[in-house]
Amino acid sequence: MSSGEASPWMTDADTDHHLKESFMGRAGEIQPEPMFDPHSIRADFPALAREVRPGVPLIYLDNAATSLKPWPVIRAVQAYDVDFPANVHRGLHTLSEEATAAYEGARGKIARFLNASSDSEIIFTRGTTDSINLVALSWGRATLRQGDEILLSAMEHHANLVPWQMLAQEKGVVIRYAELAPDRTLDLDSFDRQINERTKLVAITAMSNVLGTIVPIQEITRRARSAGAVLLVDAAQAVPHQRIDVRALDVDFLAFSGHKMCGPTGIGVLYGRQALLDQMPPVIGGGDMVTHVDRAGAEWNELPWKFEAGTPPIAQAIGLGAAVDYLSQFPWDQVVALHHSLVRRAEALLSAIGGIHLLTPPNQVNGGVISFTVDRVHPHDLAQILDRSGVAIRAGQHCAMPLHQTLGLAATARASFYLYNKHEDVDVLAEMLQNAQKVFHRR
Amino acid sequence: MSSGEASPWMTDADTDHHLKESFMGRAGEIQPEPMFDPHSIRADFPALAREVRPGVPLIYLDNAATSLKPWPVIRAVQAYDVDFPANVHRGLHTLSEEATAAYEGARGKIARFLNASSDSEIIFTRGTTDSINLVALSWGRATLRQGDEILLSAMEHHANLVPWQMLAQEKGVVIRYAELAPDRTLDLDSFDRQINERTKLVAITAMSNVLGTIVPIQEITRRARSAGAVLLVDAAQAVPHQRIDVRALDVDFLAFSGHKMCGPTGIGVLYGRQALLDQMPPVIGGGDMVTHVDRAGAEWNELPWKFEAGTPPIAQAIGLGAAVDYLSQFPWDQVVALHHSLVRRAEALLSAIGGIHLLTPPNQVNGGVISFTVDRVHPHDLAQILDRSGVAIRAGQHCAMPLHQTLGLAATARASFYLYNKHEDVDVLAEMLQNAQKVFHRR
Amino acid sequence: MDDFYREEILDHYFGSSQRGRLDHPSLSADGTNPLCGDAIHIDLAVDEQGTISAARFDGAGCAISQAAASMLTEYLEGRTTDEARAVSAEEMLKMLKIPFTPARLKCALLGWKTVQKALTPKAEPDQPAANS
Amino acid sequence: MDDFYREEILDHYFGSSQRGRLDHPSLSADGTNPLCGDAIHIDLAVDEQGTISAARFDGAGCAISQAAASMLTEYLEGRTTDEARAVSAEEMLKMLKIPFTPARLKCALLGWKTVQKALTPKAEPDQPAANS
Ligand SMILES: Cc1ncc(COP(=O)(O)O)c(C=O)c1O
Ligand SMILES: Cc1ncc(COP(=O)(O)O)c(C=O)c1O
Ligand code: FES
Ligand code: FES
Repeated sequence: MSSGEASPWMTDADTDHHLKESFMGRAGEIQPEPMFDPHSIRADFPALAREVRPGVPLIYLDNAATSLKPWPVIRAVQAYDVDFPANVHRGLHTLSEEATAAYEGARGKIARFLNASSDSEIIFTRGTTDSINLVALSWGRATLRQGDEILLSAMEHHANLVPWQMLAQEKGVVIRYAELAPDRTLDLDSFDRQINERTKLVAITAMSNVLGTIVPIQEITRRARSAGAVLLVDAAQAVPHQRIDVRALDVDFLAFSGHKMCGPTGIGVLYGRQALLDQMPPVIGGGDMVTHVDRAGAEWNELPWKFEAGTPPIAQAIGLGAAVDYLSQFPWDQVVALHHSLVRRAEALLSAIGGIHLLTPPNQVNGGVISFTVDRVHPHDLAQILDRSGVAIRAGQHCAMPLHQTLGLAATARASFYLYNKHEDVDVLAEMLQNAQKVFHRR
Repeated sequence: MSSGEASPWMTDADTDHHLKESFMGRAGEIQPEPMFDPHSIRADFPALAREVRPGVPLIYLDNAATSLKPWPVIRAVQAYDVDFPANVHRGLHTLSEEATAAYEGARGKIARFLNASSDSEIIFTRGTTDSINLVALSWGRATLRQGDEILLSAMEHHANLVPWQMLAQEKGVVIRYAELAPDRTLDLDSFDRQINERTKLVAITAMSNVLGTIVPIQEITRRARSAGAVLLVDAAQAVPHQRIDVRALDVDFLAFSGHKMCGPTGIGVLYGRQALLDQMPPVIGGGDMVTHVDRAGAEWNELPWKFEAGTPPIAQAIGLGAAVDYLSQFPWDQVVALHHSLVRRAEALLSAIGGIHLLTPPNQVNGGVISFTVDRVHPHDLAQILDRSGVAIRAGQHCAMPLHQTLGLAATARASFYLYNKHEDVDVLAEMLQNAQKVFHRR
Repeated sequence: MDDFYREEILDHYFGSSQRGRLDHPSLSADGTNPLCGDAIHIDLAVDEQGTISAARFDGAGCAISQAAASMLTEYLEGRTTDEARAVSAEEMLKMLKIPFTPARLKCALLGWKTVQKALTPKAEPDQPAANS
Repeated sequence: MDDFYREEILDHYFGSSQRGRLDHPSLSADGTNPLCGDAIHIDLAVDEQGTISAARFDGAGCAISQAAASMLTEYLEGRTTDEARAVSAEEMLKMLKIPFTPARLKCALLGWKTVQKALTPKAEPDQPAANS
């Protein structure tokens, strides 16, 4: 991200600075190293070596759906299965102790990655969806009353929408939506009009999985704080693409998935502020989340285990820890710059083609997602045609139907980048889009 | 399981026969093959090759906590991560289609393994605990009213106890417990006294994780049916150790975990009768469990996806499918007989030692678990001493505190077997227990 | 060139004479593909002998779904409702002559399912498609 | 022979003169190890100068937890409450001279934690241990 390219709402130099700090980690200490080169790490990702069909190499541009997995993560998962496939916490034998140390060690890695105050603030879940639902079913059901309000944005993923709608239905809570500005970034004025003293929760994405734009969370935090609302951030896209510092951002809850950040499927994280988590009732009951059970009832375990009933996703948590290690080795400001430059290049090439309409707001800070429509070609047909050339993109509504309704679009196509994507991938995308146009335009 | 060894409540020859059929699958067609030999498959489990510390091989007797993983399962998980690490359902590109086919293919394998009526009855969850909580939070919250009753047994795992206590607390539902007979098997007379027309749910384990005894589910089904109660079976221990046919057993819900049956952590199954699942509201909201979302609300997807919000544990479901394939290749009646004979041998050797008290009811059908206490030696000290000889057992209350209260025991030690355990493992266990006694008896 | 998007499919997609609505349809139905939200509307005019005199489709969707609906409605004109009901999913796929992946199967059969729905005697009153 | 279960530990486990309750303790507390449910009860008699004249432990648990409680209560007798409060977790572990795995750490420190609880001025009224 070159310093000239700040989003329009980042007018305040201070905010800008904070944003960069919290999103980009050690951005202050600009690294003298050579520019991060995606070519150098492609060998880490075995899927990149595969051919989609004989002679057709994979060009994977569906990273917002899930990322590819590098060898260190694959090996970490396998190490559990091969070397110490034991249950955690309750065993005194060596394998169980090794498994417990690895599982809790992964929690520690994630706590440090997010700069959480303590490991107790890191709850392992199945993924972002699970994390958000945990907040809805625990904090939400215990706290919200009829007439309370939840403020979302117009660009939320179903994962940060449906749980609140279900809760609203149960509790008589009102859901409000902050609208998009004409350039399809979040309209902070609309946000200001929707937030009020009845707003008990602001739940918002830090990066849109459709538009790719980054929401200025510190702007949101400030507003949530002055309204006295709790702030939940859907960081499913943000954590893989930015450096997140939960204390600098001052958020209450942050949810993300392992599988979008080089980790395994089946694992995710809910970061929660300890003071809130302490008060919250558990949702799922069972082993490990109790200190005492008798026929009459149970006493809850301390954090984080109060929210981790039963055998947890052990191998997957360990894999996520390995993913955090893997990602942490790179100069992250340069990775951010890479994603940004891939989107810029795609913007430039796709706009030049004609008949292609970009949804992604132009010239915004972007975490590596570009969405578009092509005249006369349905996005699903487009995805299928591209697939025959090995180019994997996604088509549809990307689990963001209300956003598509707002934009008046039935479906869109989306290319999304990650740290192993090269500029040539964008060039092939552009070429294959023209090819698809030819198929459909030939009459 | 030799045919002479039936549990005392299996007096009715017919029940006995049905039980065997449903638990043991093709038990009728007695196989002419040579007796199943655990030695022949030990090479499949890489953890068995490890040394706990230099020169000390692993003797893994903590299978009721989690089983070791065989190469075919490890490789199936890795194949996803290496070859087609894509998200499911929503993609049109090749990797996504391969992932979807593998994920839904695993569901099909499990449906056939359980003899379910349709794949729609197989919900992927994170594990047994998650599965049972899903029923409590969906069916339970929607159906149960103040004064309704839930019937459990005295030997339930916390996973089949705490969710109902939480529900009871919320709804004013009454929980009753069927007691143990003096020989520590389930007392069916007590069960009959506790069940009545207010009983809306019977939730019971099919095999105790502490006692190892197998509960005659068809006896329970018959009683639940005549009381008009729904029947949930906690099959966390039973599915790994027996062949379960959900239609022959005629259960409504059945919950189990992948990690106890050679599968990965992070995956489990809820089998549910379609007619019940159809009526049940979803618990977790998000992507994939909806067909339509707008700002006002959402419409639920069909089964099984209504209950699978967000990116599912894809690699783990595929791994569980591989585990089902792996287990299905063996003559299962012989595996059952192996587990049973390991317990018999342990019973014989441990009783001969003196100062050891067996909890496991003697001479019962047993799925491969033996629990005991040793005079003067606390179970945790015992586990630690055995660990130094590479013998992994578990000590404590095994997530069954109420059972331990009923038995008047603060903690117990447990050895649990699986299909790679050999008679020699039992011999080493007995020897090392004597060694532990020596350490503690020397004064 | 492209066995999926060959001439015939694209002709049906772009220039179908079957596209549109009937003023007074005897039967009609709406169908949605839950995977993508695409929707199809089907109108059928049936004469007293039970022959389908006109069949039209309307909606927005991928080339496969639209071409399939076009081919099917064309095929149905002049046939009886009994014959229409007897058209199997396999026959529908044969008309399209496309190698189907599971995801595209739903596209291919959207129009066919909607026709079947229109032909079902006790069809509920039509509801607007959820996401059109 | 066994560096974990050496003579000294087992002496404290089996034959501790510190085991028991005081009739009129000045301070007492209960502690539980949530991992296993084992519980320890601590009684302290403190004289007017703030010196611990007697310290006793009671409870059921593993050799490590019981030996640790025995060693600690023995050590505390004759020391002031301030000195008792100043005993660190590290010092407790040093008394035991055992290489600790994470799981056994809770065993080793159960008695120590319970003593610290007893010594905490604003200790809540004692509750019966959950699972003793
Ligand atoms: C009988 C029984 N039920 C439930 C469970 C819980 O299974 P999980 O921890 O995989 O959710 C277990 C295993 O711990 C068990 O043995
Ligand atoms: C912004 C956003 N939120 C939530 C999710 C849901 O994540 P998961 O499916 O891993 O639960 C996604 C990804 O699909 C996403 O992009
Ligand atoms: S993509 Fe919607 S019907 Fe084909
Ligand atoms: S095992 Fe309970 S305190 Fe040591």
